[in-house]
Amino acid sequence: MNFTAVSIAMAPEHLLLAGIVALLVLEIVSEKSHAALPLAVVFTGAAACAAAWLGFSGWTGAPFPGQFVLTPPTAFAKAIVLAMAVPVILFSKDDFGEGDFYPLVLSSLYGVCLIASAESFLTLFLGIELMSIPVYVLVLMGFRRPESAEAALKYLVLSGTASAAFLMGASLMYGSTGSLSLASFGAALSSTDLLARTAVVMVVSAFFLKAAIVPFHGWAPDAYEAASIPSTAYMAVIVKAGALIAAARVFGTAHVAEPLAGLLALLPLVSIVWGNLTAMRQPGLRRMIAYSSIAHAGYLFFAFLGDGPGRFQAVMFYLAAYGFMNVLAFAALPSNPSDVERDRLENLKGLFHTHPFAALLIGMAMLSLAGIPPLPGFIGKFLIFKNVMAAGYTTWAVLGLVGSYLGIYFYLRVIQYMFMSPAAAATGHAPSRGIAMGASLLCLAGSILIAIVPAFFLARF
Amino acid sequence: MGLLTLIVLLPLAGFLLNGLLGNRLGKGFVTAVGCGMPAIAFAVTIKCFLDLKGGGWAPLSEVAYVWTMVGQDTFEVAFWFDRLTAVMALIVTGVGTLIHIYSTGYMHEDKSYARYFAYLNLFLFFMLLLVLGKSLLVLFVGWEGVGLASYLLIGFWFGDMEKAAAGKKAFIVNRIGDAGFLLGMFVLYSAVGTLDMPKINAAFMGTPVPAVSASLVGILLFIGACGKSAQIPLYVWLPDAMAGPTPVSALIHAATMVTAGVYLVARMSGIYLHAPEASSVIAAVGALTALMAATIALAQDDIKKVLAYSTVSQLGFMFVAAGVGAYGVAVFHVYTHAFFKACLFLGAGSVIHAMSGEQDIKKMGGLARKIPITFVTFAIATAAIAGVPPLAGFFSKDEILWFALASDRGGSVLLVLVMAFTALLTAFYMFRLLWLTFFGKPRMLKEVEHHVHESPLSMTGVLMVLAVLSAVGGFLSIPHFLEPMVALPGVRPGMDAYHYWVVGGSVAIAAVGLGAAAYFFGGDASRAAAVKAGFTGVYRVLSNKYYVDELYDRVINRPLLWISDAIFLRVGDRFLIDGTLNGLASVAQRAAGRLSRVQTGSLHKYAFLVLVGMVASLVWMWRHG
Amino acid sequence: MADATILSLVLYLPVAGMLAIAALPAGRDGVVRAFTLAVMVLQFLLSLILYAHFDPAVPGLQAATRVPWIPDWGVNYVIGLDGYNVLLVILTTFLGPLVTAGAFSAIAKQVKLFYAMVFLIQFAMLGTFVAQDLFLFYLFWETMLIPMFLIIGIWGGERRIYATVKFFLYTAFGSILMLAAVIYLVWSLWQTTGVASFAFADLYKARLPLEAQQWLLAAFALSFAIKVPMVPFHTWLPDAHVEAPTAGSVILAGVLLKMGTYGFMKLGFPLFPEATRLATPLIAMLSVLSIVYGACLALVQTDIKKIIAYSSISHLGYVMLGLVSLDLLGIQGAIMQMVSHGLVAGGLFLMVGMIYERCHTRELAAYGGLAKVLPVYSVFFLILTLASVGLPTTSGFTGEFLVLIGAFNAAWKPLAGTPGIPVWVAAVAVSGVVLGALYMLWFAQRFLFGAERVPHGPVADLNAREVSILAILVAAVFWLGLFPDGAMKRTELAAREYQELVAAKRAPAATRLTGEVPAEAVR
Amino acid sequence: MIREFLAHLDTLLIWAFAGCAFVSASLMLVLRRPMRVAIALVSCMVFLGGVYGLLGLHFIAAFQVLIYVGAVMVFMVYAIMLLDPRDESSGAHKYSKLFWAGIIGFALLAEALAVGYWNDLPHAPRGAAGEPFDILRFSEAFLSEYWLHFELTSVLLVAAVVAALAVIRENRRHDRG
Amino acid sequence: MDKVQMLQVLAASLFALGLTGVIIRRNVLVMLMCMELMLNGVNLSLATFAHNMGSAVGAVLVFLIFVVAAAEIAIAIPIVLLLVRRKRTLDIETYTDLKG
Repeated sequence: MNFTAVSIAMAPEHLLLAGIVALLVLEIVSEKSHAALPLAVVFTGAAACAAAWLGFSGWTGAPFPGQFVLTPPTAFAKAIVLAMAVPVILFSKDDFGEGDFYPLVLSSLYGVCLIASAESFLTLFLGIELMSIPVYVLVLMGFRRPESAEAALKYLVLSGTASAAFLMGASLMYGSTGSLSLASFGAALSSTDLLARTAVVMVVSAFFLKAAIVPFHGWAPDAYEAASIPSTAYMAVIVKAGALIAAARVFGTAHVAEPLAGLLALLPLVSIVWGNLTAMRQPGLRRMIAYSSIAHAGYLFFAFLGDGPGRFQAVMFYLAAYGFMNVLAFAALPSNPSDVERDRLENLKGLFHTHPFAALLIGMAMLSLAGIPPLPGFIGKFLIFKNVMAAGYTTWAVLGLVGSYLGIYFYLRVIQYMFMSPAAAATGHAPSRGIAMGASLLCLAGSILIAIVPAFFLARF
Repeated sequence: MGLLTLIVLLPLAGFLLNGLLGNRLGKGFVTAVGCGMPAIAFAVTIKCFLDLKGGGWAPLSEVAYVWTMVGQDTFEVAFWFDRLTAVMALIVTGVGTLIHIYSTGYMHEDKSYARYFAYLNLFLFFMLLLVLGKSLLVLFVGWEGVGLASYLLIGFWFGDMEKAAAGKKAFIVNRIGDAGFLLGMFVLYSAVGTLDMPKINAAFMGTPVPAVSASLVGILLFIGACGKSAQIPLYVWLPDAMAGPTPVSALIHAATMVTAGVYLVARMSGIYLHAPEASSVIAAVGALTALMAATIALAQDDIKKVLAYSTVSQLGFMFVAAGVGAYGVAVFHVYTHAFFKACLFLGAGSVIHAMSGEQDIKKMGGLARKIPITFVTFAIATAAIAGVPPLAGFFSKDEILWFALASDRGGSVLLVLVMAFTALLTAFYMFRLLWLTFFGKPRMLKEVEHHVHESPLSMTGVLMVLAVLSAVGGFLSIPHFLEPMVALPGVRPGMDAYHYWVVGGSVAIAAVGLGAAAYFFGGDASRAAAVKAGFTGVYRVLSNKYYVDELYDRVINRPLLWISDAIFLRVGDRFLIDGTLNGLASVAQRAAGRLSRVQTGSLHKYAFLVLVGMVASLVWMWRHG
Repeated sequence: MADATILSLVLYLPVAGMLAIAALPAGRDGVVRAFTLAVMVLQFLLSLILYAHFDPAVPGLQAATRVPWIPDWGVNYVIGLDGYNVLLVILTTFLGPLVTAGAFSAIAKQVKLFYAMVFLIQFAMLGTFVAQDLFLFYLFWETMLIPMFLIIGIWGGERRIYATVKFFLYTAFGSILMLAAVIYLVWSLWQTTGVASFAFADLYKARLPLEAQQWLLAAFALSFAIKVPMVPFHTWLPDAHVEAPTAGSVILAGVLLKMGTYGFMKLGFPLFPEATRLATPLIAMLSVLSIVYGACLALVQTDIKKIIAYSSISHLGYVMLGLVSLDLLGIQGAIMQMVSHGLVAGGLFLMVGMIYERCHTRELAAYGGLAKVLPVYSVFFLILTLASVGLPTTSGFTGEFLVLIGAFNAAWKPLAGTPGIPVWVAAVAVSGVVLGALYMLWFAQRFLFGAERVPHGPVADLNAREVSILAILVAAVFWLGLFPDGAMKRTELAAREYQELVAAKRAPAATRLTGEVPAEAVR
Repeated sequence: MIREFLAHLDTLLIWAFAGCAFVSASLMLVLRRPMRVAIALVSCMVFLGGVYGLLGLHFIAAFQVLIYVGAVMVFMVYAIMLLDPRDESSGAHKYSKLFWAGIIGFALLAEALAVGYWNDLPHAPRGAAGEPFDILRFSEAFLSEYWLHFELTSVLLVAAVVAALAVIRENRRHDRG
Repeated sequence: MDKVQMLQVLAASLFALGLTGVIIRRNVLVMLMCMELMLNGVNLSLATFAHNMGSAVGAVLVFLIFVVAAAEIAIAIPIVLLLVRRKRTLDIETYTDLKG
């Protein structure tokens, strides 16, 4: 196994690792330094660029055969995720000026990258854990509100359960196929013996748990709400992306047959309806987004009904569209001394009068999440349901679309509050920092690109 | 641009000029334009008539422009000038001009003088369009247009809700007729494939006859005619239309517009000749209308109302003629009626003018000496309508009675008896009117009496002209003039003998009517009062016009409103549709509440949900094995 | 300059305008207004060039632009003019300046955002009309919702939130099902012919089993019927109209509703001919129901705007009737009726707005005898009223008359292979003529005539700006009433093509598809 | 006879250890005080270690005892000693409301998982068993094929340390304010 | 039943026991230990399979699981510490401030 191959193929990971080390060193040498943020941004950005470059150069290789593989699509997947992480890091300045936020985020990103190019369950497992473990802490970091510790614990316990289930599934699959490579999971999918099926179910339910699909969703609303805004954004976008990429890696291009197809259609459908309905009643933006993200997880898993290579494409494209807009919504949210007050929908009333630009951006994000054309969210949804129909699951597709209809209302409600209500008295919103604006503009640019030249992105996966 | 087009456009120009500039350029201008345009139009019409004559009565025709062309279907705005058109056009422009002149005097004080003349010219424009139109489409445009003009003119003094309402009523009742007209037109079009009236007539004359029931078309078109010409059941608007200025009543609601229905039937004779059922319907409706209106007229005290009902009644006469196939005769009566009824209305106008606005004949009397010219002309016209020979009315009415009896297209004894009786009533109530207005002692208030004065020359002159016309008009026999175009019906075998009976009869009728009126109203009103006392019930019914308006209100108006409000709005929109939707919305809201209550915050519960999820999935997996 | 360029210019001017407005400093409302008006006028003039250059003798697309967009889905960016949309494009650009000018005094708050939204909706509507690719069409179709949602919701009346949310959800529901149908349609096209394409030209050639057609037609029809709106999918309209600001109502009535009928004409019916032929009588009945129902409801309204709103429902019933008559006259009439209703209803809403600015109430009962106080206003109002009644020489007549003739042709001698329209349906449709007169005149009478009642009076008559707006409108109304031929020539070929597509039996096997607009169609 | 007994001794022991493991595992659900639970868990782990040993996976057994019992559980016991006194509820109610639901769930899940084993458990040749697993072979494979994961675990541990530190820091901030 | 089957069943039941413990026990620390129990179940299953088919991968995964388990506990305990400082109790049912 030659060394250059490793160093090239794992360039993004290496850069992230370097970033982590650098940040730790910085931490040691100086207690309070403002270099942390730029450092993190630089290394993440560099990693993203490296990934993108690998993708464009069409670099393909498996430095660790059967463990770690790099193909252009995976490279681009990494690039997208890292790119989405950059604005998150940027606008986290208000909440986590200094401290351990950045090394944690970077190591979590490292996990996502690992997932993207995992080839065996061992790598995948490490990736998932590496992604999740820092997030438990991100949830309570800043400790803006006493509940966040509780949320962290809930998340930790359930996510630990998820890992256990995942491993159980892996083990059973190992038992039935004799190997722990992802390819053998495809074999397990097609096999009809009960051991394999049990294995598949355990793995799938682990993914459901990580991606918050009803009824495995219990942790999500609490964790999202208790975490401070940047952490929420990170969870809603990147952790979800990680889970979905993992699922996509595991399923590969294998055909999903009944009865698993039924399972993969039913539970997501339930969570689409459930999430969209429950979100109507939520008083806070974060909790609302949590439920909406449950619904979005539903759409994303619909993509697995579709066949073959289209699957990964659909998942990644949707994640990109959904992710950028989600981050945008959070980045544009004006900062506020009180973490609880900051995202109370009541306080968003009349936001357009006080912070027109922020209101416009959030509004755009909401509409995109609702899947209203011409915003990117729509194209992603279109792609997914197109695949589902092409796979012949017409009824499921129609049901899913109708379910997505239920979601429109609560997004509209946010817009209604921001634009059509008189300004709420003394929300204490401070004008957003320039850096946060920069972050949101970054997301905006990404979204616009996706909307205008979707073909470009589609061709990458 | 051809002459025919010019005829049409002249009044339009008048309308535009007066409408846009009238208020700025002052009365003189308005008068000049308002009267000048119709006058010129009249002149041009005469020119056309001469051309027609010079051309050996070959119809003149010209295309103004192509309205639209869809595939092979062409709709063009074309004009057509034949004998029938000539008669109508001459009446319209001639009488029209006269009435314009009369109006200059009558409306002199009115502050919206310009608007008045603008409307009047607009009316002429549409009327000419109606008369000159070659295709049903153009005719219909005029048809609707005159409706609009009458709507505007009836509601001319819109400050008063009554008058505005009358205008609306006229328009809507007309619209009902027009709906029938449209239906007829569409049926015709999809059967014959053209709206060109000469072509349609030809199609029905020729063989094979178009594959559509001529009676259906005929009746549908006649519904339109009913609306325009105030026949049962659509006559109700005409009496109310008297709310407009009197010259308007004279022009629109007596001389020209209301006869459009008759014109339509005459014009479409090609169809009706093949539609015996439709024809008999027309005759029946005509007779009924004539009788009913005449009876109502007996009991009216408003001078204009009396004339209005007599108009309705006379229109009935015309339709009887048309119904029995004597289209020429119908047009003949249109022609004579135009003169004497215009004269009557204008005379009434002059009376009202003299009485400073009073219209109730109960409050008049003894005006003969005070306004002699008005009296004389009015008397002549009355005699004419009563059918006193040798005045115009005598000839036309006599012809109608004759054909009602003798026509081989549905003439019958019953019909002639009804018409004769109606004629008698006509003579009676007209003379009653004459007497109550001009003879006896004055019954008006003193100060009114002082102001009584003869109208200016602009009005009296017109009256005299019309009086002369209604006196001698009858000697020009329209039916024979139209013979080459619309042949008169044959005479039923063995009827010729009775012609003189009919003539004598009609003379007698006039005389009896005159006598009766003189007997009842000549001296003091006691005799009339006695009769009235005898028949109070009948009198109330008559004076209330058989309660038809009330009936319509109850049978049509209110149910429609009720359905719209109670059924469509409350049940349909609010309950069924919006109710369902709001119901769904609230269901969603409640579901949202339920679901978010699942999120109790207890980790145990979440973990349990996970367990349930796993077990369920596993079971699902090997159940569907 | 090539027509294609002009078309793109016309389409994208609003976007440019929107961005420019956003760039303008806040508080310079006067500048914003003037600028918007200028852009709108420019756009209209450009579109006039297009109208003039439009060649009635050429079938298919003109001034077309085609750019591949998402190749592997077969999505292309194709815009162009054809007989279907040319009049509607003109109508849109024509109403643009009038709306803008009409809102000068009405809109006081958040002027920038307002005109930005007007631009956006202008863009979306134009896009919907000129798009020749189903995906693109759907994008524009949905985009339109956003600005309308804001326009009603921000500048609307008291119950504006309810109204605007109702509007959005109502419409979105239709669109969702339509989306499903679109995907299914394209997918099955791909299955049958191996070509993935969203181009209308290709989709017309898709051969679907009847059952599938019926489902898809149902989905499309629902979406379009809601937009039209046809009874019983109409209840969003009165609320939206009543609560919307004047400009909103004008756009709504003027153009937006036409998107529904246009959708039926361009997509709904031609895409699924067999199903359409089966459904013709049903749709005809619904149309007539709309005519009568709308008229009756207009009769019992007490709110001025609601009267006009319901009259819109009634008038668009005629359009639908004309479309399903599948008779050339009927189709042409339907198109004319679309345009005419755009002008007339738009004008009426403008006038209501004008009076509302002065008297601050929409209660009909509060008014009376305006003819004495506001003579000029009353003249215009009366003209528009009569046009709405369909009086000859006004555009209203042209549409109604042709539609009804078409309906009767379809009833007596329907096109070969089409069920035609039941005679009684056609006959009932005529009753709309009477009902129309009934409610409009009743309205005009209570409004203009009788004793003077002017809330918050005395008020001034129309000013020069308003007079010129209305004069232009009325001129257009009469123009289309007296000389419709020029306009109808341009739509005739499209009408024929529509007739062909719906009525004619399809060529047995779909010919080899190109996945793009046929070359001969692009010019 | 003795020989046969010795021949089957390992099997018997495995059964015995497994049984004890199961018993102590179930005790974890029953015992009230956390400390006892911890001890039950420890014993369960030890028994499992025994099982591994008997299966010939000596190094796993070793790690089981070293890492789990040695590190994790000791840490846990410290935590218990630190926190249990502060627990004012002091386990007033041992079980949650979902007790019966949980029990039934347990039965179902265990059954559902076990179903697979009855039907389709592959019976690999016994001969191979235990053979590749002397510590030397394993560590060789580990360092040649799986050193990537070795590295990755170190990254993970770093992350974990940082995370833990972060939490501690939050604790400290909590003390301050 | 043979040895492997028995051990697998044991593994499964350990897993299930662990999950059940998480569901029914109220003491946070006990819940954490139950999580460990689940992982032990997994380990047993993996080890048995590894032994059964004589491939090293399973064993490696077991090794990784040890490490991860340690890491998770290392983070969990401080979090619990935070919780207890606030509410002075280990009863998870009292930590239900987030709901809805």
